Amino acid sequence: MGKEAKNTDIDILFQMLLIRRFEERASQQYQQQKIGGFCHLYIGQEAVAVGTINVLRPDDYIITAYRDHGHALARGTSADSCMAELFGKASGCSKGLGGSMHFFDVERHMYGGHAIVAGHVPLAAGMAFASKYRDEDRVTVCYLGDGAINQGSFHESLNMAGLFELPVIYIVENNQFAMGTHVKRSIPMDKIVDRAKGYGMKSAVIDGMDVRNLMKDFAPIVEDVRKTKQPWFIEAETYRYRGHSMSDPATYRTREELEKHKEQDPITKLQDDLITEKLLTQEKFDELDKKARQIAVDSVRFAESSEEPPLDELYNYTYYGETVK
Amino acid sequence: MGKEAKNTDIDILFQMLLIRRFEERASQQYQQQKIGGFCHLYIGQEAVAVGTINVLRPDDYIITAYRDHGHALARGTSADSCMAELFGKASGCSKGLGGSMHFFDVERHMYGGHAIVAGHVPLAAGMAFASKYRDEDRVTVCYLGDGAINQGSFHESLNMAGLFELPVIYIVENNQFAMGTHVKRSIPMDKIVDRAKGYGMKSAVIDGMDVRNLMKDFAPIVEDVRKTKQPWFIEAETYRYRGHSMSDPATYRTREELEKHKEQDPITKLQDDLITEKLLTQEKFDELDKKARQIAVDSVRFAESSEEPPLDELYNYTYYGETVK
Amino acid sequence: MREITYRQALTEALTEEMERDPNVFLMGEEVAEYNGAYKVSQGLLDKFGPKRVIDTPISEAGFAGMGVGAAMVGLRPVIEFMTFSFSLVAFDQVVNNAPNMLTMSGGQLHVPMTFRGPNGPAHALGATHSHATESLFANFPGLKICTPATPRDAKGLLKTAIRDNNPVLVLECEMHYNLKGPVEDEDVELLIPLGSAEIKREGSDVTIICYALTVPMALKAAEELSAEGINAEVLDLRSIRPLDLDTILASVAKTHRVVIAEQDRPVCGIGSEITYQIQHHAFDELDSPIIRVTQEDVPMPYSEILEKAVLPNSEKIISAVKRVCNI
Amino acid sequence: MREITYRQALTEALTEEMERDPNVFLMGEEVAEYNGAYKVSQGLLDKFGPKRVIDTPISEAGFAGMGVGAAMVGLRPVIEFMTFSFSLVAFDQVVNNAPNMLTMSGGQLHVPMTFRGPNGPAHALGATHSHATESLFANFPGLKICTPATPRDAKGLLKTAIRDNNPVLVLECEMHYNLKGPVEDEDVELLIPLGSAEIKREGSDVTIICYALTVPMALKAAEELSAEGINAEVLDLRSIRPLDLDTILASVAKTHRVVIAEQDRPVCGIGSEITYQIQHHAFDELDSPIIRVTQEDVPMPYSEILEKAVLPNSEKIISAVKRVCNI
Ligand SMILES: Cc1ncc(C[n+]2csc(CCOP(=O)(O)OP(=O)(O)O)c2C)c(N)n1
Ligand SMILES: Cc1ncc(C[n+]2csc(CCOP(=O)(O)OP(=O)(O)O)c2C)c(N)n1
Ligand SMILES: [Mg+2]
Ligand SMILES: [Mg+2]
Repeated sequence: MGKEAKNTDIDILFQMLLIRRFEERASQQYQQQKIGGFCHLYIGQEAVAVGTINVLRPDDYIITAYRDHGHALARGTSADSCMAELFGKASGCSKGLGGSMHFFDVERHMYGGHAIVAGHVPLAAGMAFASKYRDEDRVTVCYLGDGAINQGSFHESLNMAGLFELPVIYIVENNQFAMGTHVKRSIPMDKIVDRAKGYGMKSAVIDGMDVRNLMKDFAPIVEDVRKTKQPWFIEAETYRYRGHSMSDPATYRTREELEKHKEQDPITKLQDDLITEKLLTQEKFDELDKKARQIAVDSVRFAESSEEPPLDELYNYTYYGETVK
Repeated sequence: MGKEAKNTDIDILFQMLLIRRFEERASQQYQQQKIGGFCHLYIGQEAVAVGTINVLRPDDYIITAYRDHGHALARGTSADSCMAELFGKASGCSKGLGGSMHFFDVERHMYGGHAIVAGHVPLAAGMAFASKYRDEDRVTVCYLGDGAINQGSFHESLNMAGLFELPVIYIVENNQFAMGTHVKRSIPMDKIVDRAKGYGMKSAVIDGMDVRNLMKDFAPIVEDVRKTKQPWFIEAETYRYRGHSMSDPATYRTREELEKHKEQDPITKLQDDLITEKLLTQEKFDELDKKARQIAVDSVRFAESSEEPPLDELYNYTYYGETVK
Repeated sequence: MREITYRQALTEALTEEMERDPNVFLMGEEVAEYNGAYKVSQGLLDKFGPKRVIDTPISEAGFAGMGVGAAMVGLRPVIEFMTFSFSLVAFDQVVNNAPNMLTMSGGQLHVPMTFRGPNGPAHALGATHSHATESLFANFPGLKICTPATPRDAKGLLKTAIRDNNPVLVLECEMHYNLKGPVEDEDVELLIPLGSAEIKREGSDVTIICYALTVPMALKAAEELSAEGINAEVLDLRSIRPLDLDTILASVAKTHRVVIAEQDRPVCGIGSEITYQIQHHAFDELDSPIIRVTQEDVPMPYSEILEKAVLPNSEKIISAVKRVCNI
Repeated sequence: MREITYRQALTEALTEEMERDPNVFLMGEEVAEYNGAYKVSQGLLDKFGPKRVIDTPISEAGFAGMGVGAAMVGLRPVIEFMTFSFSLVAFDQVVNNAPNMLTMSGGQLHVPMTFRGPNGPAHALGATHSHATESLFANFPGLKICTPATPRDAKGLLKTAIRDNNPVLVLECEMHYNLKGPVEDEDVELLIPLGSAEIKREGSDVTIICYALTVPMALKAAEELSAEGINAEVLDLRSIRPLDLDTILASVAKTHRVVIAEQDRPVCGIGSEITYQIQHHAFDELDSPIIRVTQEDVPMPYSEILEKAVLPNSEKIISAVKRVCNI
């Protein structure tokens, strides 16, 4: 396992809690119209980002789609700069120019936050190509949704990742829905993971709700990629609790279905396991949760009190190092 | 088997001969600069178009890429109108507006002739969708090259063909090269046919050089599609004798490799088989060949003596039933 | 006249044309069971069933091309792009297959289909989701393009588009879906021809040429300008291709001054084309240079205040008008 | 000065920049073992090996996007489109990812890369293979675009493009690959800045603005016109984005008459943008309306005589010049 794996289970638990509480706040702020545009919450899927990222080395590249809050927070981007980004403030992780769908933290090797479905899948192949080109032993992890596997750019990228033997791991976060479309209505096969067969690519299905299982299964895959430089295709089985975006009432599923999945909540699961294993007490958990909630509350205050991006900077981001007009 | 299958083996042999002789003439005329643009010869692959099309019903839809001379001729488009199209004459099958890469004969349900690699693959799905929409028992056959399976539009189309259960057959004419790129350098798997696994699609590999075997294997597939309305993915193993296009010296392969494949020439194969089976004599063959050569020669004369498209018609093909400016 | 929303107008147009012609079907992402990401197809699945209202995977190039193929054999597909920003992944199918088939087949095939969906900048969607695509598509002969601004135009133009025998792009104004306006009763067959602009406000001092998002801005500007004694004519293009040059030139001949208010980016945008046409056909009619009010020439930022600075608005139109009127 | 072909000039530019900077690599279809469909990468595989000269499958969106990704982490990819007609299947990667990354990341990421390949109509390739894509890409802020017409400009602009820290499109002129012209010796570092036009012929009566395919046509027209006593200035844009407005306006201030000869389609094309800029900045300098000479506004037909009728040529330029000079 990479360095980060030194993180204790408590750290893992806390990271998931932080994402959960951060997004609950974000959703509240969105309803109060402090946040604009599209906002896609990760609640329910926390184990995937936290588990995989804690297996990776801090210098491994990660890139994801627009449902990106969890990935940034798991990589260590501060809740303040994340909330400020949602508020469109200059102190945001993308200076307020990216918004919810475009979180970037290059210092932490988090390369976005991309809003065109599967549009980032070739980028990941290119990033992996670059580390191989430079003889680095870096791994690139690309997160995408179950709906993204039906885009042409996904296909072209996986074929080339296999052909060029690129050190990239494609993780499909199968939360079972693309907006209102259940995965059963988007592909003719039973299992997403079978798509890998069309590229002769190594593949695996991993549990996206039990973070410790996930890390156990994911670690050897990362090492395989680091060693062999061959790509993997992974289906992480998970579920999103909220609507597709803040504007989606999610009437395409029943309360029962939702509740059924909530019973496997990744946070509660780890909490219960750790308590049974006497690695955690309820008091300690409440303390962690309190801390997470506090950080989320503070991030709102930080975002509110931050400056808007200066108007005259508008012309500084079209061409690198140049100001237009 | 569909109606056309009543065609005797002699008809099949003659159709292949006609394509061969037609293209030999075309190549000669191209060298004499009577033909412009890109010109891709089908020589060596005749059994695929002739075999499959003779299994189909005349009202089944076919559509192919830019290497389309053989498909049009096999569908019954006259050599005259094909050669005239190459010459860019008004008497051409596309009125001289399409050229070598855009042969159309809608009366015979031949829907082109398409020059953007895999750009026609979604069109085929749409045509199959339409016949299903109208409750017709028509089958759509889409021919594409081995290089085309790496385009995004191919992927999106096959996924939907499977999902919507469209009566379409995708035939990859695996002539082993995409321009100078051997199929081994374009995909990470050993066999093209394995790509079907990524869509859970029915698939088969068929012999593209022995036309009678091909027809035997293809017939039940067509009937399955007609009955079940489920798509098939087929790899036809074949080889192109000439360069990718008239301008390609094909230095990426050895003389030996080429000669090796010529030993399985689809015309000689059928000729020999029929002679051994006493269904054909050498005299009869020579007669057929003479006739084919004559039709090819006549088509050149026809093309030469045909009119150029009238200049004032230039503005009649931008909007249907309207003349611009 | 009754008042309905732009969204309802589109839904009515789809409903009426699907009732009229069994060859018309609607295909796209979330159009059926979800009733449309923007609810334009509300109720259509219930009314017409899954055979004619079809949900697709996220495969724009694939289903756009399927529409072209279905049209080649005689159906009349209506292909919805959830937004036209996503048409960019299907660009080749829309610009290379749809408009070229008639020529390449020597007239044997035509492509009677409609591509529709919201187009243009919305609110805080950022650089990839705010594209105004009209000028990109306008470059391609064989395509027709309309950009309705009002509920009435939305209904009348979409119905005409579906009946046209060529590929037509109906670029709907995302920001106007909830906008209400007068529309003829449902028993009236409302067909507005492609290629006909409309004077939305008569005026004599200056012509403000606009379409889609900029029409309300131009009307607002005109109102405020009239208070200052400037009588602006507001010309809504409604169609980009074909372009209604006669109406444009007649207005220019009357006002001799032109401001073009457009929702797209400036370079090679709609305003540039109209400027060429006006100076070419009415050079001596112009008393001052044409000024276009466009997006700022930068990728769209997320920040609301920066986005506001990038977009055209009535203040920017007013100051442009004053400049062309040398005030 | 020595004379080399446009093709050789491009090969030299690639060779020199790959020798200079190990982060530069070339990727595309048939660029390596086949030495390029148009032989621009002739010898590069032998010289730099398969690590830096990479053949791809037919997956334009995929390898264009790979280029963007590699550039995001510091490499300097040169992505070849076999022709820019095929960039249409990669359109979203080129226009949505490459130019927007700087803005979306709040300045954390930039995309130092080059997209290059033949662009514009060639000979009898038909409707899908003859696209002049410059006006489509010009609409996108964040992209830079150059369109060299001569071997010297081809070398100098491609070298500059590769060194630029932004996504640059080098739209090569397919019809000029075999054209020979003077180029500085190889030991001279030839860098031509983006955004600088060049007066290819001095004149006083009329300015013919051109680029790429239309430059030789404009020069030929100018020669023939001089015989009739019309002294035409030939202005080669060389870059489309940024546009060298200063050089354009200086020439207009001298000649007061403008013909724009462009290889692309008319609607929202390059000429429309330049017309807007000229009338906006030099309204009173113009003695007569600007006339653009473009492709006819139809999909490209295969027939050679029809194709010839569609394309611009020196005769069409000459008659346009006479019209702007009221002769
Ligand atoms: C090319 C493209 N088409 C459509 C959309 C609109 N859209 C945004 S998210 C989404 C659903 C994606 O679902 P999935 O890939 O499963 O990811 P999830 O939202 O479940 O995380 C769609 C259709 C888009 N952003 N890009
Ligand atoms: C999208 C696109 N990219 C590139 C090309 C250029 N091109 C034309 S044919 C060809 C090779 C195709 O090979 P294959 O699919 O195997 O068909 P074959 O020529 O062998 O019949 C290429 C790269 C094109 N026409 N379209
Ligand atoms: Mg999903
Ligand atoms: Mg091939």
